[in-house]
Amino acid sequence: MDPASLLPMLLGLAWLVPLASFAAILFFGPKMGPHGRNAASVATAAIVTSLLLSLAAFGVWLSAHPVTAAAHHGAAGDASAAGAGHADGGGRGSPDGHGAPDGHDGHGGHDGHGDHAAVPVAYSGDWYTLYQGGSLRLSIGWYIDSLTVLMFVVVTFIATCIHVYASGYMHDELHDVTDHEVHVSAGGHLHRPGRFHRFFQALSLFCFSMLGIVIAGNLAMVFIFWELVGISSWFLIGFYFERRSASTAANKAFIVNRVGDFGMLIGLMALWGALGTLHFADGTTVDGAGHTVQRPGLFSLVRPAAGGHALQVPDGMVKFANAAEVARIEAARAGDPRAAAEEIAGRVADWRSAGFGRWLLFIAGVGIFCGCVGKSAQFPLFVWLPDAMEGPTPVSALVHSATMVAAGVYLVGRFYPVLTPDVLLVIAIVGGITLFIAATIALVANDIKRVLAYSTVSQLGYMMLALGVGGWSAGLFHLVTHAFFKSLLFLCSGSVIHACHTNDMRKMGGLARVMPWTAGTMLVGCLAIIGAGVPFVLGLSGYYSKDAILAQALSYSSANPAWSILFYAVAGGAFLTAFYMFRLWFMTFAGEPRDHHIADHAHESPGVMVGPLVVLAVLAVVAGWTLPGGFSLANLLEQARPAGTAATATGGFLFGPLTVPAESLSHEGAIHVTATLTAFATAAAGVLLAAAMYLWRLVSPDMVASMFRPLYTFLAHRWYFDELYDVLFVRPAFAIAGLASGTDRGVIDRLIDGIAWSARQLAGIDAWIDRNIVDGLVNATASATWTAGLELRKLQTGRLRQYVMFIVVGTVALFVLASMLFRASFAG
Amino acid sequence: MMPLLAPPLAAINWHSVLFLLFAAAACSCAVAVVLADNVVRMAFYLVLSLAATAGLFFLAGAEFVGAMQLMIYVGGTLVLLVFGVMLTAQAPFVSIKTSAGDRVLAGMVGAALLAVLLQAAFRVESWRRPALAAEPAPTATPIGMALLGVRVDAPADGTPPDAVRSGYLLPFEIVSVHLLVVLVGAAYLARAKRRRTPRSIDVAASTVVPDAAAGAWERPGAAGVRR
Amino acid sequence: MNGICLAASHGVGVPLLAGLLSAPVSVAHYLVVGAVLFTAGVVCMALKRNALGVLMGIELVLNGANVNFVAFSSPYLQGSGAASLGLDGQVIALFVILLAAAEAAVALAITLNFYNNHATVDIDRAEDLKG
Amino acid sequence: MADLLINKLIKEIGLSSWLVLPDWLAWTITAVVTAGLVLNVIAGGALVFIWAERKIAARIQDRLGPTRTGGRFGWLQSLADGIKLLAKEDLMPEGADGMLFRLAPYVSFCASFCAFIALPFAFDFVGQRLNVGVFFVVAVLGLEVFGVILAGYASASKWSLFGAMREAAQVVSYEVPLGMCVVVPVMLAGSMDLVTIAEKQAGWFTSWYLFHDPFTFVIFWVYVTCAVASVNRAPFDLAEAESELVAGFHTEYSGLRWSFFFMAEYGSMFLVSALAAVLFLGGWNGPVPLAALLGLSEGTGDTAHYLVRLVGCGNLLLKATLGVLLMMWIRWTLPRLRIDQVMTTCLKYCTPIAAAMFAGVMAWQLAFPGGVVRSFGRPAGEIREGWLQGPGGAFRSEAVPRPRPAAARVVPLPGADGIAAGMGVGGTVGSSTRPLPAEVQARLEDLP
Repeated sequence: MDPASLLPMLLGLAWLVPLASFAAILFFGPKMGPHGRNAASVATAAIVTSLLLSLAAFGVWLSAHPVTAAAHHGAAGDASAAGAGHADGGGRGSPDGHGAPDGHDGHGGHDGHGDHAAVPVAYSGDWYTLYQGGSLRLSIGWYIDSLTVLMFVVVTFIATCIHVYASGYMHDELHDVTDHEVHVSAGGHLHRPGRFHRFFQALSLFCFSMLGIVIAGNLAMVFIFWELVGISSWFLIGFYFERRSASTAANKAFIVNRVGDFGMLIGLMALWGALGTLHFADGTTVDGAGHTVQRPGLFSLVRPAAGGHALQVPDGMVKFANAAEVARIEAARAGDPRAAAEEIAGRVADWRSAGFGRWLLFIAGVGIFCGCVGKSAQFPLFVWLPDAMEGPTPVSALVHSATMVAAGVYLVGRFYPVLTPDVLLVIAIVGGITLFIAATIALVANDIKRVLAYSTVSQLGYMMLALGVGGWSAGLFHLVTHAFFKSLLFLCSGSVIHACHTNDMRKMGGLARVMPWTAGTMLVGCLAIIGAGVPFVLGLSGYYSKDAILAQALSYSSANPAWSILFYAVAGGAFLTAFYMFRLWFMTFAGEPRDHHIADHAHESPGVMVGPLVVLAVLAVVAGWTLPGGFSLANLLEQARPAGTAATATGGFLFGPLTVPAESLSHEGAIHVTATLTAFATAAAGVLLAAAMYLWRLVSPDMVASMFRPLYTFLAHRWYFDELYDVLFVRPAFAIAGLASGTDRGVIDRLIDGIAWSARQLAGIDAWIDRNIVDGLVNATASATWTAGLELRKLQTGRLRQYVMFIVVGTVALFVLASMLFRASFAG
Repeated sequence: MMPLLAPPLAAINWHSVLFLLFAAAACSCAVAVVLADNVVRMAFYLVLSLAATAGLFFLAGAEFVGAMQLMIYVGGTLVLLVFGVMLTAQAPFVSIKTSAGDRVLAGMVGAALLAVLLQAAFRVESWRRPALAAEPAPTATPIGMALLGVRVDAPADGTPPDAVRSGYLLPFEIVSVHLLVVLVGAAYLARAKRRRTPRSIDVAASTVVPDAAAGAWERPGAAGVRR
Repeated sequence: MNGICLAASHGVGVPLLAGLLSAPVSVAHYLVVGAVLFTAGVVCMALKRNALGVLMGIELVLNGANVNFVAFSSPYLQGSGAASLGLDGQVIALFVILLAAAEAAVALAITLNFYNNHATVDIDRAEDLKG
Repeated sequence: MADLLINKLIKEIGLSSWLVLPDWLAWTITAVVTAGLVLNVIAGGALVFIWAERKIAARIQDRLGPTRTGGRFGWLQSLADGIKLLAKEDLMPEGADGMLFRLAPYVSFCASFCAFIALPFAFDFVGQRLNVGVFFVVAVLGLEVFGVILAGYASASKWSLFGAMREAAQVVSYEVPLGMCVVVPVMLAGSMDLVTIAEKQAGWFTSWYLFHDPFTFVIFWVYVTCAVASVNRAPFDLAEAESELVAGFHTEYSGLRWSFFFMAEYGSMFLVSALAAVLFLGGWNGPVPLAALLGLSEGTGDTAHYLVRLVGCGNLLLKATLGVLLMMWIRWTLPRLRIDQVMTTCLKYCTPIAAAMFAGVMAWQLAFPGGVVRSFGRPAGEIREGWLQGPGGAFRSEAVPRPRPAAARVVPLPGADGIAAGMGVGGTVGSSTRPLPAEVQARLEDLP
């Protein structure tokens, strides 16, 4: 069993099956049973298939690279030594999918675990090369490490749950639908045929795109599927496109994402222009001469094995930044380019130390991060996410939990080795701001789905911050756990909405006894998201991930006192999270029903919807646990830790000297204890406050609101972000558009109309001339010919003898004429 | 001893005499053809004229052409004669009179043409100079060879010795095929029709009066104006 | 010489006849005959209302042309001088004769048809297609 | 025979020594004499044949025929008839076309008389030796029908008209197979000159074209049929079908004109028979080449060869007479055909057979150059040469190379050129055919 060839096959199949179902539904959807009912089963079968394949790949991976608890500290111990010691292993650490020596995996699996820490085991290669020109090579390839495998399992699993859930939730679309939110001009409501199959078609495309991002072997492919995710999310969010709000939300999401993607494009250009490759891992290409050439990937360029995988500005960027000097040298050594290349190579080190190219690297990182900001709704581009609630609830669940927003975090994690401390700081700051703003907005939101949406945003902020402060595995670990409990929460909210036919929490309450399963599972989800647990003993999944984040933030702020604000942001975020999550739960399920009409008609959801809830709840509980054998998702992630990020890194030229502490340090006693206690305290405080206000009613929320009226309104208006963007971008855009259209209508159209009018006048004159003069001439000619013919006809008497006469006379005349001319010529 | 005859007659040239005889016969018979009204007589005069022409050919040393003339032309004219007799033996068409005006007009035109031709004939001086020196060669064999595509006759003066002179094999074949086609076509045209042939009255009735037809037709000019 | 003494001893008409009788024949003589035949044929065509008469006119015309051909080809009348057509003239005359026979056949067939349809051979009646 | 007489008169009799004749006069005299001789052949022949026909018809019909006139056999009967005809009143029906009515008999007679111009009786016994002799004879013979048609038309009688029409149709259609038959000997001899054709059949009777090959044998009988038809003798005498049309085209004729018609008919009978003799039966060559065996031959200038020619002339007359008698035999033996049968015979039988025989002879020529019998002991190529070549070359392909009869011994008469040209006779007295020019001869010999 050879992972190098088996994993790409399994994961590639798992990736392509949704595409197949998408194509199938796209072409034969309407014919799949009545109203395309079977489209659901097709899509579900597809995603289940890919889930099974992913699980198979998971098993393959585990059997090839067993997970042990020792990996962590072993890596911490001799990070640099391992880095130095396994410099050559770096080359082998990312074997090419094509030419990988089989022995390598054995090597990776057998000789010490330090190998994992120093150089992650990763398989990469290309299935198909779209285009190869010059140094640019666009290819469909794979980059598979434990992170990829884990993400595949998570994504396909959650997608499966959501497919099952949606097949029940979307049953309205099976027959003609009357959309009560859309008023047609003719009066009444929109009445349209169901779009059941189309929903699942978009869903399959969505899964395909997401898996494509996960398996992508190079940034170009990532970008392609990045956009595919965008467009499929546009399909899904705008599923009820007849609703103005839905279509607007879809466009908003797409456009805002485009803004981020613009930055991403810049990053891509910087990377490609300077380094000439977009592949993550090293690879080989066959050049024109026919022999294979080693092509270093981005990772080994930025963190060359020679330098112990320490981050350094790659030569390409240095030369690129110092292009003038390079050109001078080449001009000076025009004679033999080899000498020029040697001299340049000799001086690159000096230039690097002189600081050439670090800006380029910074811009590349920030650019890529811009894309992530758009996708995973970071400040300042988070405004689209709450509006995306316009899509059907399963879509919200998918988008917010596992796929779209996860994509950004995943990309940062995947791209981690290339990010300099400055970029990391930027990421951390952005994440902090995001988590705080989102949490504060979530405090006052009354729409249950909006609360969850903003909680998602703040949780994403958590992840970004964690990544920014160097908590690589912490951030990604939180991504995984969050995927579980956030999808759980969404599906629960969906079930609630399904029961109450409303999103407003103020109309709910006391639903716990009506729909106990939903209430219980949602309680589990809330506990998980606030990281509830018995300190140092046991906890839900969120407990572990959130503690890791707190600890890493604490160690970072202790390492750079100037940025200790980050730690406080995380702590406050934890408090706020606890508060608004339980506010949500209390308002929805506890207490007396505020609207009896709703409460009476409410009922537990069908099993097809409850089933996924239970499964997700269980996972939300156990996702963070470590098995006795030392297996845990965190340790599994550790296998994929990028080379050289295990050690403490220093650097930074923009915000002064920065220190990114090694993640292992955050497990030191002091920091660990402090972080755990802080987390527990803040969470408990949040829960208690929420209970006091909404359960025991010690304090009236309205009184608090009126007390802090300006703050409340400020928060209720979501910090006026939409208004701000409206003023900053939308209105000017509209103004410019209006100006342009005015110019078009008033000037250009007038001009064109004038030209057209004059042309018509000219044409009229021309037509008159044609009709009266030209045609007149033609007709005159014709009639003249006709009359002449009529006259000449009389000449043709039909009398042979006269014809003979004519001939003879003509001949004689010709003779005479010719003879006269003859004489004349003689005379002359 | 006294010569038996007076010198003048001693200068008589038989060739010229015979030429004059044949020429006179040919011309007078041709004129007679023109002047005669009776078709059969016309045919008769024509035969004489053609025969006399054949004699002229013999005098010119073209025996083969002369014999041909006798055989084919006279044979063809014989058929002509037969038709004339068949068609006109019974009354009305024996002689179709032509109006005197036509006669005068034709005479004038004919005179003009004759004048032109005669002055053309006498214009070239070398044509008036006889060259009786040449020993006339029998032409049947060369003509036969020429029709077979081989030229064995002496090239005319002035033609370069190595000039390629084409035979007449292809024209010969073409003429043969042409004759065949003519035979078939004539038989087809003259075959007895099954349908009753219309009488002259019907023909006259069915003839289109052109002016009426012209009135019926639409003038394109008018059409253009109407548009 | 003989011609001269003829002119000396007799009147005006005699020398002409004597000259004609004694002067050797030249191409011009034949051309004159051809011209007469040709003209006669043309006039015949122009004059005869009888279709057969027209045909005879055509025969005469062709015949006159033949006379010219033969005359120009004859080695008698003008040696085998550059102006002589040689054998070609006779061959052309042959073809003319052949084609004339063919033409006569077709023309007679047409005439017969005409007679069948119009019960006359007066070509002045053959004006159904006149303009 | 003209130049022959000239030689006699001028050279041997020495006429020129005491009588100074202008050459044109001499030529005129010879022409007149020749014409008279030919005319006598026709007229005398007619007399003899009419008598013979009567006797033969009578014998075939088991009668006696004329017995009294001129003593036994009534051999003067014809003369008596002639005198009677001369004495008869010349009638012309009312409404007849006078001129044509009068001219018609002369036209017929002239036609058959002119045909005799080119008919050779012996090697030099020919009025005018033409190198297109066969052609000339056939063409002129065809002219005879004009007289018949004119007679039929001019005599304003429907019997005559019917007869004339029949005659026209018959003659016109029978000229086709006749021409084909005539072409065969022409092809064999390689010349249209009758003298040459006859000369080519010199030697034993096996060298006659009749026995040249089976095809010629067959085509000879086709020729006989067509000849009988073209002179419209019974059974093809539809022009004068006594039992249908009173007397056919000469119903209205009487007296001398009527006898002209008869002379023309018998003349053409004799002519086609003589033509058959020349073309197929070796002409004046007897079945046994006596002259050659005796060492005599034409062209040897002494008196003996006149005897040879006279004997040859006798041969020809004998053969022609036999042909005429054959025609009479046929006439009184076979019933008359219907007009459609006549046409069927011509178009359905004679023409195809003649064509097939023509092709057969051609193939035979290619197979056995020069024929089977005649090509004993002589190279085939030589014969093929002679077969290909014109009259000039014909002599050279003879087994015994014979000197060209250009009489080197004969003194050219002063100023003879004009006369020769005028008569169409060669420039030198004594040669009755013009030779091919030297370069034509050379080109002919160069031919493959």
